[in-house]
Amino acid sequence: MHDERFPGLRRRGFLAATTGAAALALVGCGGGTDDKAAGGSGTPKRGGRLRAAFAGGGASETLDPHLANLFADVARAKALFDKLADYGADLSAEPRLAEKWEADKGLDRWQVTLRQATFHDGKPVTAKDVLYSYRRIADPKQAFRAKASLEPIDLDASRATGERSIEFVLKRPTAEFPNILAAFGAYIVPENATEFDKKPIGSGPFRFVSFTPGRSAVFRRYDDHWDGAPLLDEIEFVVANEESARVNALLGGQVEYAHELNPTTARAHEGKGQIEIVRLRNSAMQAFCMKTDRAPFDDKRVREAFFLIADRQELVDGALSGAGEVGNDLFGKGYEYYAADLPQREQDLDRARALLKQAGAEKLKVTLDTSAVAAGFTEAAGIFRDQAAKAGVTIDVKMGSKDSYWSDILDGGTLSCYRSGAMPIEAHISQRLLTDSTTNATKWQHKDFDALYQQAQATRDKTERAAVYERMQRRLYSEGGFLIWGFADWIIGTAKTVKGVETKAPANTLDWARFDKVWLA
Amino acid sequence: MSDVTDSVAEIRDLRVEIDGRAIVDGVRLRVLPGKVTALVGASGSGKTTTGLALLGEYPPGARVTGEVRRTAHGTVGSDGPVGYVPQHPAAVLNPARRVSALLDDIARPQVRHLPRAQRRTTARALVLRALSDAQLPDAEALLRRYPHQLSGGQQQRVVLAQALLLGARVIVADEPTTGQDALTKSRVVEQLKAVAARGIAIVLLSHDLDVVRALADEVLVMRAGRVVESGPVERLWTAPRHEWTRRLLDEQRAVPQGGADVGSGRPVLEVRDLTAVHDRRTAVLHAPRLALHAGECLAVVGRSGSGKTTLARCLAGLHRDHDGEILLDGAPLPRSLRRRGRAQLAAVQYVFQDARAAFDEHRPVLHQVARTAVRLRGAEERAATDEASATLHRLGLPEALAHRRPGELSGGELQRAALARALLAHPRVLICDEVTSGLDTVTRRGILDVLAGLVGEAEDLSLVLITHDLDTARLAHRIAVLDTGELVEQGPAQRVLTEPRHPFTVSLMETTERLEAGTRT
Amino acid sequence: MSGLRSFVARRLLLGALQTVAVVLLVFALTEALPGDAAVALAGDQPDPARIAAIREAMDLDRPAYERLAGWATGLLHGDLGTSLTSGRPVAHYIADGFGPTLLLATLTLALLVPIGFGLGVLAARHEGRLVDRLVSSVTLAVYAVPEFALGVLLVTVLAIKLAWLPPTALGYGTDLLAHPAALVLPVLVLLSRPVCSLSRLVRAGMVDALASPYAAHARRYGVPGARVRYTHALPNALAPAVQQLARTVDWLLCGVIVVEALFVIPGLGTVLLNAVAERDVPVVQGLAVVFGVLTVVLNLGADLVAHRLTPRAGVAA
Amino acid sequence: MTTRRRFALGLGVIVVPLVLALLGPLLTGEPGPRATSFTLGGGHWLGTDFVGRDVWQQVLLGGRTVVVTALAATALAYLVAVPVALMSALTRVRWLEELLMRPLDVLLAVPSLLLILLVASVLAPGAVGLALLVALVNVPDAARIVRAAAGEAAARPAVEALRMQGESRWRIAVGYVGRSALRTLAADAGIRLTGVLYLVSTAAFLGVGVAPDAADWAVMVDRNRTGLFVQPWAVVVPALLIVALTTGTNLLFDAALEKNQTDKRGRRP
Repeated sequence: MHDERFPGLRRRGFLAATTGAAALALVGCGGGTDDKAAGGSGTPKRGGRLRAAFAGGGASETLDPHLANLFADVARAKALFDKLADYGADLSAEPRLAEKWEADKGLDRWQVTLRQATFHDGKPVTAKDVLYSYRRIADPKQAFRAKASLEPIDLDASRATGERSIEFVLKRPTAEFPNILAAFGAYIVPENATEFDKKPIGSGPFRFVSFTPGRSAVFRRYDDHWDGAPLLDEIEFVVANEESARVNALLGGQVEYAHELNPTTARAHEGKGQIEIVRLRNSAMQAFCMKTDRAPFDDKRVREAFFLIADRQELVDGALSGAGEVGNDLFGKGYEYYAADLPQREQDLDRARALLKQAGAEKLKVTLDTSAVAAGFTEAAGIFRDQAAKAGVTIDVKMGSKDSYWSDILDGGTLSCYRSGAMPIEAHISQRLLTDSTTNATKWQHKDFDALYQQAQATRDKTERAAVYERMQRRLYSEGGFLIWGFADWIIGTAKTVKGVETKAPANTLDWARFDKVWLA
Repeated sequence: MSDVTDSVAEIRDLRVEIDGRAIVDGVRLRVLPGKVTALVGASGSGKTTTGLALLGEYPPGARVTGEVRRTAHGTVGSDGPVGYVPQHPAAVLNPARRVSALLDDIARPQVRHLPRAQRRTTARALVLRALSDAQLPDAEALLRRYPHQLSGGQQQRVVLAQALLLGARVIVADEPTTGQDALTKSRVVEQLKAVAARGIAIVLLSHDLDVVRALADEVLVMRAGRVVESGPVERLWTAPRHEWTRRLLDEQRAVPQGGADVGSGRPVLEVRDLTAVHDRRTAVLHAPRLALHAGECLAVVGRSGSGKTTLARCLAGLHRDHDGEILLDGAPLPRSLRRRGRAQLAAVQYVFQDARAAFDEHRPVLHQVARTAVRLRGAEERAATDEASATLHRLGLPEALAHRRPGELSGGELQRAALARALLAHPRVLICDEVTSGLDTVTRRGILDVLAGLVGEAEDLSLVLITHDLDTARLAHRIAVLDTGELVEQGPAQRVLTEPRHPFTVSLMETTERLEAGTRT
Repeated sequence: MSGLRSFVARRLLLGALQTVAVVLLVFALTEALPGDAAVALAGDQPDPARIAAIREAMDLDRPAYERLAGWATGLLHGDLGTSLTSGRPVAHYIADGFGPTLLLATLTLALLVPIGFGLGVLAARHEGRLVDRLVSSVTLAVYAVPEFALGVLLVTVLAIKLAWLPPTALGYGTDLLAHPAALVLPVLVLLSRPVCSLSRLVRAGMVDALASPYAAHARRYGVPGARVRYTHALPNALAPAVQQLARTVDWLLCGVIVVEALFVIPGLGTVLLNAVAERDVPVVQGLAVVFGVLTVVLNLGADLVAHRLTPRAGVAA
Repeated sequence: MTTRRRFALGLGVIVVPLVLALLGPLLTGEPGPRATSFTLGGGHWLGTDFVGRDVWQQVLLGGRTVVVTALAATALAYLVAVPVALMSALTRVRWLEELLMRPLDVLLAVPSLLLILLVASVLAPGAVGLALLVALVNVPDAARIVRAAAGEAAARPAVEALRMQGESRWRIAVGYVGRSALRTLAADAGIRLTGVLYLVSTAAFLGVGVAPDAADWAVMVDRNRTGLFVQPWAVVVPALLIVALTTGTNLLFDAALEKNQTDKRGRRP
């Protein structure tokens, strides 16, 4: 019998981030090893064609930037289109097509001025294009990913106040409004554009040449880009879902850039001189998600016991193959507003046992949902099972379907593996930790916590706002539902000739998968 | 002409040993052009080994001493081709190739000297001539057929044509008439005679003494690998010197005659308006009325394909597709074996032509024979085994052999066991389908004796003998003659044998007599 | 011949029924899968409102039988439907994936037949001797090696270490023929197991055929050895090999996903894999139809060839 | 002589994986602390695997599931295929035969890729699910082969003779036809077991099968292959064991069949 098997389906890189998607690599964090891949050596040179391999979405792929769902989609969208803002190196929103923004007193009306930029067909980018793009995303009949992010904007009330100026009217005060402009998928397309696969027109650094879904996309330098023309003549995105295929293609000189490599691959080739390995630190938060609204995790002593069961270093070494840092049960290590002075939590099995005893949950049995949906999930589940056994907790690891995993664990189960890409801490809270959050996987629903969030959004002063965020994080640290045990590196491989690859930008930020500043030596 | 140049092949002091046991020992043989040399003997007497030695072929692992010389067209030294017509011509015809395939290959070397353009047509002409020499009409169409589309006679003639095409000066014919009816036999005899008339030497290996008498010039009688007597056929027949030769000839001549006509009273088995079909369409047999009385022996005679086996299988319940009625003691028998009760099964028993195929090769014969008593008469395992043992002994099968598996018994021994198996049912009617065809004279004699004994000793046992062989039919009280599915004649054996009425019976009788008389034209 | 024709007609009818059964089975199974296209598309952002909106946009809120009926009606008009995820016609998906698949299958087959038969005949000819033992052991060992392991090994040695061949076909997606070097490794991996099973089958058949009376008869009458082997014995060893070959072709056309993934060849297997992951039911269904028809046709072809080779065996539907 | 040597060779090849598989779990103690994944040394003489466990210990633990699952799947496939094949070979009722064999034809026409993909997603992963799935894929083919062998035996006069003797269908089917098909079955079983082992060992790709971090040779090969360049032993050792197991099985079956055949040939006069 002939056999037809396939390499697991762990091939598609869903953007691990939910909406927002960019994260700031903490400046100064991360070892010096990163620097050598950076654009330091030599003077930038123009010309050449760079081939970049990504995991992709097969024949269903599209160039519609608002439908961007996978890393490959975003990388392509980023080359063809621009957003008003994007996440910079410090994870605050950085102006892109927007030249500046300014809020009124109440933080619910924002004036945005566009810079002078043109689409690939030579037409200028105008306020009308921006409003068209946002309205398209928010279309109630459609289900674009960025719709939820744009929810605070009252698009009917917002209007163009000039050729290049817009007034956004918000439904409530939003101090972090620029984050919305940088939202994942909030790309600006020309007014009335609906068809993107034939000959898409954007304002990005590259212009369209050809596109075969699931295979390749070729773009050429756009000389009139507002941020300066790219150094490369051409960029080709090719799709290879198997990690080994991307590595092999890179080693064999068939591509110059391979996105999303395994830690072991990185270890095998780091410093061997054949290829360069770029580690983007703090790119993916790794966690176990406890449902705080049901037994046994409705008892905060049980949650704390679980915090204490985890040997985080063992999880990082085992599940991430050492490519990452330990977490402290808080999202966004190194990002703006991160509560860095809370003490690092260590494994304490005695205390964990005592807490469980107090809670009357001594011979506790829990089912841990996992799936091959993301790298390290099944490994982490196995390791945590063994760790919990030492504290007298029996964990039954249950493998779920990877295609429906996220939907399955949103409301079902009690304990599950979880991960998230980089996004501002504010976005993490608003999407996952408020009573009306759409993806509240820990079922963290507390009116007082919601109120703190509203307070932060209404606080104009940054320091004061930071203090509110810290209060919220302290609460989560002591009794939250996310057991955040680590932050994984995002690993990219490049040929030795590739220069100018940013090494400090976590996945999903502006400088990640950005090719207009890259050049070939 | 001296003797030496005259012979086309010669064997001197041939000894063939396998595992130290001589299967042919000290055989001398001279084959003269245009003459028929017959090797006669029971199975295992070494005829075939000797015959194949002329072809230069020996059984695997054999040690051969002595000399085999073949002469090509009178020149001493170089080996001339020898043709071979095996007992089952179908076995040497390639089932996956058309008839023409091997013939063309044989002709090819003979046209090699010709210019390329002429080769094909010349070769084809040679092939056609060989076929017509072998008395095969419509050769062109025949060449396009597959072996299984030919009749047995055609297959034999095709094999003969191959030998003729080869230019064989000697043809070894191995049991060419075994299992054939009288008409076919006489045709084969004519054919071989015609071949001999062309100056080709024929080595006939046969246990059919009628055919030997009709064909042979010289006869060698073999027993246990040695030639016990040889000489011209007439001398051998009239004045056999060796005791074994006499015994062979006696077995042939002495035909036990059935008892007086017992057919009276109510028939045991009665057939009314029987029409049997094959494949639900083709009618192959029509028997308006046929009756079998208690203690009577009925022979059903016909050529192969006349429908006699179908008749027997209808009676036994092995051929379901028929109309009309079969009555046992006036009560209709179900058509299918499955529907017949134990008593009905036991009442009508059937003995197969191919005894080897009718036994389970994995279990000892005794055990299989005993099962009949266990299943059909509810006998105890123990008693059944004893009875089986006794019956086998009575039929001439020693105890020691009975404990062996079928693979270790000879065809004749197995046929005795098959009879015993059927008899253990204590049947009212025993149907014997060609039970002696394919057996050598001595063995056949033994089986016929057993049958004759059965008719005599058991009052209520009726016998149906299906046969193409009038010799066997002589055992019977009554004879029914079948031709192409029609019951053409039936009556007391004496009357049918002496004054046949139907023309077909007449011709059948005549050929048989002609063969027996050994008339030579 | 009319018997043969009615046999073919019956088999085709049966094949149509088989295909229908396959499609129904596949539909039932896809319905039984956890999650649907909407959930799959939502990915790690399973906002219930968004899933509901996607579901409505994809018409997934209609009952299953209505969707099946709609799709089947389209099929009767030769329309395989449109993809849920991209809205592009399913026929395009299949046409795009079929090219590389067909190319790989053709190349593999073109090499498989001579190598498989050659090795089989060679081993049979030297039955029991060193050559036979060597061929048999090597084919046995290779047969036991999983494809991905072999693929990884070949890539590591031939492409990465020795740099003789390109490690993948990445970026050649649309035009594989222009880069023949990229096809060497995939074809090698595809060949490995079929060659083993085929040559073992051929060997077994040839051993029997060479020992048969008709082969002896041909030799007896002076037909040269090679001719006996190839024109007289081989046709008899062919029937089981042809059946095996049909199954191999079926496999080559319907799912060589390991090789496709390993070497980045965007064939039908990849299309299927993605469609199942995305719960893109029309695409899965369309592929099921194509695969079902291919299987039926190939089996029918194999049976006809086998019938031609073993004319004794009656035609059995 | 050569047959005996081949037998010995097969035995020699198979004995290492078999002993490891069956006795391995008894030879190993409690799992030690985890180290960093894919490292060599530090008391791990075959290094560590993808989650930092000792590879040697995993090898000792990991054979049983592979062997048991493969054997169970093969047995299960025949458990379904043989009765169906025997019934359809012996029945004279045309529609019953069709009823028995046609559904298998349908199964045969479902591309196994599709079947595995879908069933793998529907079934809860686990050793039982894997055995079931692998058995399901194997049933139609096994049934066809057994059917062909049994059909040949069922057409022999011996079956009619047994019927004439009033033997029960059961005894005819099992005692004779089944017995006659045994040789074909044995030959097929050798090949099928290789195929099943191969399937089981590659099913790890699908995420069917045993838990993704289970101690299981097959899973080890797949999951550790990312570390092939860093720590090859975690892949090479279990892979070699699997190859040895399948090759050994086949050598044994080949030798056994050959012996059987020569026995038979020798016995015939």
